[in-house]
Amino acid sequence: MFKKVLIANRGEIAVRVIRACREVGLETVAVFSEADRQALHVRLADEAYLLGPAPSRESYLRMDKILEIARKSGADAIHPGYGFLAEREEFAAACAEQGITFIGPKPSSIAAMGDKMTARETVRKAGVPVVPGTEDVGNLSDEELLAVAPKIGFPLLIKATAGGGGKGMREVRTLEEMPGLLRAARREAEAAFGDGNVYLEKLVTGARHIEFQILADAHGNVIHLGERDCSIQRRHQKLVEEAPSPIMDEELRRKMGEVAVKAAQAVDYINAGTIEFLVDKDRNFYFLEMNTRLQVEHPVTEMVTGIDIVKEQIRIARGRPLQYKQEDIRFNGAAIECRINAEDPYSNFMPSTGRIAHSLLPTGPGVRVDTGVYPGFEITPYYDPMISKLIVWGETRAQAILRMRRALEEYRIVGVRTNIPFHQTLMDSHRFMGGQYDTRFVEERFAIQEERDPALLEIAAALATLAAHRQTERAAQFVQRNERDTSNWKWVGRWERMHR
Amino acid sequence: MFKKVLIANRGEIAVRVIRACREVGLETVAVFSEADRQALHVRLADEAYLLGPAPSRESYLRMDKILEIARKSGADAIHPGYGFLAEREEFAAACAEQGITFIGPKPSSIAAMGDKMTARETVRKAGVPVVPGTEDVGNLSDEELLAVAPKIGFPLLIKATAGGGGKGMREVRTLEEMPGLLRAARREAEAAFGDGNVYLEKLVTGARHIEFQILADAHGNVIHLGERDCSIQRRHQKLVEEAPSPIMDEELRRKMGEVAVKAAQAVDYINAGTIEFLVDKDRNFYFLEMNTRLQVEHPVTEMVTGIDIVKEQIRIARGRPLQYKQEDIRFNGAAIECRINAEDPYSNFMPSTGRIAHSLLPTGPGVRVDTGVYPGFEITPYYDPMISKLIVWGETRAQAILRMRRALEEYRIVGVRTNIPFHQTLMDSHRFMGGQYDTRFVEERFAIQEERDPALLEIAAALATLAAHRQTERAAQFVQRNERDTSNWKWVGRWERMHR
Amino acid sequence: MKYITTIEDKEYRVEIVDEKHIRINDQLLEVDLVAVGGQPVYSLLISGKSYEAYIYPEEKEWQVLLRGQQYKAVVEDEREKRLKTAGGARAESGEFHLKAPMPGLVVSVPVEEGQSVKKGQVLVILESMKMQNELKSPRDGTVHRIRVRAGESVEQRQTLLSVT
Amino acid sequence: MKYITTIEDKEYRVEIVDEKHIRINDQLLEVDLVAVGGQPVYSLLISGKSYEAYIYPEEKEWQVLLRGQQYKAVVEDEREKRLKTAGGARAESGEFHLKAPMPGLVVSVPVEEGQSVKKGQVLVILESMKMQNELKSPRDGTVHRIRVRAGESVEQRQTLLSVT
Repeated sequence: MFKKVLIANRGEIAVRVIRACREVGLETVAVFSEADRQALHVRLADEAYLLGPAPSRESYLRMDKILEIARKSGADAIHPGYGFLAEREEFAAACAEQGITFIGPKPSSIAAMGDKMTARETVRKAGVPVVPGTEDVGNLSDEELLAVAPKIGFPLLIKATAGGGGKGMREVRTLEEMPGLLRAARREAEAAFGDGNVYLEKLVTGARHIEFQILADAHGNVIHLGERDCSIQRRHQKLVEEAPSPIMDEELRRKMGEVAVKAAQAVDYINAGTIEFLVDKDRNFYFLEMNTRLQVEHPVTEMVTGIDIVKEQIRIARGRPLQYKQEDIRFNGAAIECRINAEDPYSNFMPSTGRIAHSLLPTGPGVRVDTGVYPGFEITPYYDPMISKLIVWGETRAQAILRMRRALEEYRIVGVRTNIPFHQTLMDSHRFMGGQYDTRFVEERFAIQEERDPALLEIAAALATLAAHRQTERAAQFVQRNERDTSNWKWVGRWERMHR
Repeated sequence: MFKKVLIANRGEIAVRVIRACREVGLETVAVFSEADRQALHVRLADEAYLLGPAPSRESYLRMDKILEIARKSGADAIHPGYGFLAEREEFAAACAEQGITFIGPKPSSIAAMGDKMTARETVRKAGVPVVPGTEDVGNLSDEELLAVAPKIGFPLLIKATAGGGGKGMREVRTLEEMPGLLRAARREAEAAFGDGNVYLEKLVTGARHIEFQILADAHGNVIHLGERDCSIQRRHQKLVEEAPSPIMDEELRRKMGEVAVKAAQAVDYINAGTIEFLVDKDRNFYFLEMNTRLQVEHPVTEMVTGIDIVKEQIRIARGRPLQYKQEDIRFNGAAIECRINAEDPYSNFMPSTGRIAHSLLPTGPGVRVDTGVYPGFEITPYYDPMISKLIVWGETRAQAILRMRRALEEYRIVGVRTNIPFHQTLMDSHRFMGGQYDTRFVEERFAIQEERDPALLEIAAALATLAAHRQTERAAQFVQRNERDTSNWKWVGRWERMHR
Repeated sequence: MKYITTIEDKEYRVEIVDEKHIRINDQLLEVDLVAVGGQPVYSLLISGKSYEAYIYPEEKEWQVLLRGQQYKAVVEDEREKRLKTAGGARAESGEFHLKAPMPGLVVSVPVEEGQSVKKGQVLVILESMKMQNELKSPRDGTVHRIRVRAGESVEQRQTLLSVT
Repeated sequence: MKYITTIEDKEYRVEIVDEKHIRINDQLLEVDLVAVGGQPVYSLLISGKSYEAYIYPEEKEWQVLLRGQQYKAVVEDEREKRLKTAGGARAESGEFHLKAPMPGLVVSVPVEEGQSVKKGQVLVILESMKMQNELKSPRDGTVHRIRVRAGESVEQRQTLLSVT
């Protein structure tokens, strides 16, 4: 039974895992890149070791170094978080070889679900509906794909076999444009994954992205914790997730839940995982893929079920049987998560870097913030732009939306631009309030509030003028007053700022 | 139906009420003293008006000014929070006279429960058990009290009729010491409340302080939201509260809940209120008093019931019927609240003032922080030392305690001393873990961890030495480098610091 | 002191009357501005209403982040402004330098020197934070002096190319 | 650089070897100390273990707030310390000035000038934050020069009385 966990990740998820470990009495080991010496996960862990330079492939993707640090520090388990090494079969295998518990599924399950074509075939054989598309295992040539395309029907999607994050993905409307799009998709997939293989899927229009959270132990017990609706996306990146889905009813949840459990069983799954589905307008659902790891949006499920998913991952990795049966799982109220990204919603969501000068977290009833940053911390360009997750719970979906609005209004982050205004506009939109959205909603039918409230424009003018006036007045007075501000800590603080 | 609420309070509770108002779409008006211009409730409210100088009686206790601001700003309701004017019958009456909704009970209910002797008699007649003591309404002379004391039996308590906060309270062990203690109690009560009247109560030893949360609407519906155990006290000040109480079972909860509802009905109560009981070792319970307002510790009840008590207060004040029946109330898991006070647990809990230089709030699953302070805010000596409430929820009481430990460890507040080490020691104590404590536990059987871990002593030595060494090294370099730090905002920030 | 403050092509006449009063477009308002906790975050009470904003100067403008929205304001002394206007309108043209808004890797430069570009046309694709970001031309013009190539790492604020 | 650091009567010999190493009581340790976000809050990695502390000088001591506990350290240059010790032990006596730890109202002064007091005896009761706080004598001695009376308001750090 392991006692010390190395968290092979950074940011909010590393902090999240440290919290769970601490609550179950496990020691924690953080790893960090040179850009992350002051990161929150380093501050909060019991131990912390440098991995290497800022770029991921020289730090958070270095399996060898991470395993070396595990050995050196005596860590007997590794939690991979999400991203980085979380879905690398060879990393899970290397942990096992060294006698370190990998808090996640078996390497074979990761492999089976990692290749999207194999995954499709495996679950299809287990009776799980998949989106109609190229049905056979094996990589097809362009001619073969062009031949099969009319049978699937247009519009369709070209997807990368090694896929993920929308890379190597192309929409095809006609057979004529298909050869060019195939070339582009293969090129992009090759660049992103070192694997140019692609397959075809029917494009399901007006669909929702709904996923089921799975828990599976080493004793053959598999349950689901209900669904999350993740249809609010931009460029195939999820922005908002909620549980329950506004379109769900008991009957559909039961059916999809059973299928999700079946899909997990098809790859002999152990630990927490997520089965992603598309649900079309007629409430037909299709398996999309399985994420063989903890999901960014796991907190919304935690809020409605009361179950701490990371603690359950640890229990499962320790070989304990699940402490819940399917019939124990109850859903209470509604939860919504907004991903707060350091990006400018007014400039085409351009990432924003810089030092967080000031911040104020929304708190109070029903509000949870999972973050890895704090005032004074520098947002660097090396990693994902997500700086926090704002999660709220309400007795009803309407109450959750109202609470999210309140929390977004309270949230202050100064020093980098964030997508908070995007979320504010979304929470005010009638379609979101009505639960009427699909995966294309943000890109096709949503515009961020650009119009200015004239009253606020006048306030902004007053503020800028007052600030400018103060600066003018003070410029003259500044030099001789400089000496006063020399109480010791301010002085040390200032020195630090100068020498960073 | 009111649209704009003035919050006649400060600190965390003003922020809490602003949040609830915002979530139900009400505008908010803050009031503040000169010491609170930068307070969080001023930052978060829609409007804010100055009341007067820092001392409470020149600001937060000025009914006239508060009503004038309500008129001026068009606020048509007032939420009093707790403390200050929350239990002043004349304030509730003055609001009514001006056509402003007082979000709380009727003036007559406040009056009936405000005089502790009257309250005892009123509920006793309604069939609520009270602690044996002086049974008649009317103020007794010293001779009368000395005559009745042996009938009640020793040890007993002298309590102030106008009572609250342990003032004018004395324990009496023998008849001989009673005259002197009577004089002292009357003197203290006179000083604190302008009323030297006292009464006697049997001292219940080994008792727990357990209170029931009540909700009552204007249509005659009264329900309870279960109990809170508030036995962890020091100098009659609550420090930790939890729900459910470790000693509670369904049967006792049902009985006490019914009695609590009866007590509220006895004074024709409307809005949220709390019935406090003492429960002795044999599980006999006695009415202690009723708090006719929102309670500091209301969040623990919110965490286990999922009900937002402040939103319910607003609904009730709007004349709506309760949306829950008693049988709808379900209790889920366990919640604990630690009151974080600016006081030094190593120096006899001496209050601590100063600027908060840095802080980091614990967040993550199951953690809620209600606070009115933030980094840069100055804690002044004028008000209550409570700077935040840390509340956690867990599936079980054990999980809640483990989570509280984790949250206390994460919580950083720098610049003032806090009682966090007290809470840490408490969460580690076997008696607390076992749920075996009474109202005397902290004072009689608990000592804060004073012993130093030698490993930490060595770390502290290393830290002090490294800091001292840096200071020495830098002192010489400082002058010529001073010029560098002149990017504009730092400069403005510094100017602000200089001129505050 | 009288100022002309311009936000999004709207001009406001703002007079600082005294410590606690300003006049905007002839309306007298009571104001109370304090920096919160010594930060560049300001709490403003203006005729009772409470606002909070992050305000900082950037080049010739003041940036105001208010209720989640970013405003750019040009604050000019009324007298100076009058003199300047008398001296002739400011030139709208001149060279525009495209700077990297963040450190990153240049993925591609889909334009060539001497090429005419339209406002909004993509000049450079920059990868940062695992995202590809399109840097666009703020106006019509001609590409001039391309200083970076695909595959090159650039620092924040580094000039990538110019448009004349 | 060699120091003698004293915490709670325990002496530590601490040598700053270089930027990344110190020696405590002859044990060589790898250290990495950074100020977090420019605050006086320091993150220390010491042989892999992660600690966080608030460190600030106060009069002749360094205050260290570490894992919720407050430590007071006296850091002395080894050479200086040796010279001082050679010159004779520091006087343990001398006048002690009781200062108000916070602003407040003097409720009572339960001692008189010339009165002998024991360590821990209450000298002044001060009301602040709605609480009555007992200020105690840090050692045995004689009360000297009482400068405040019951009912008087005092500022933070104002001297209330002395004990010799």
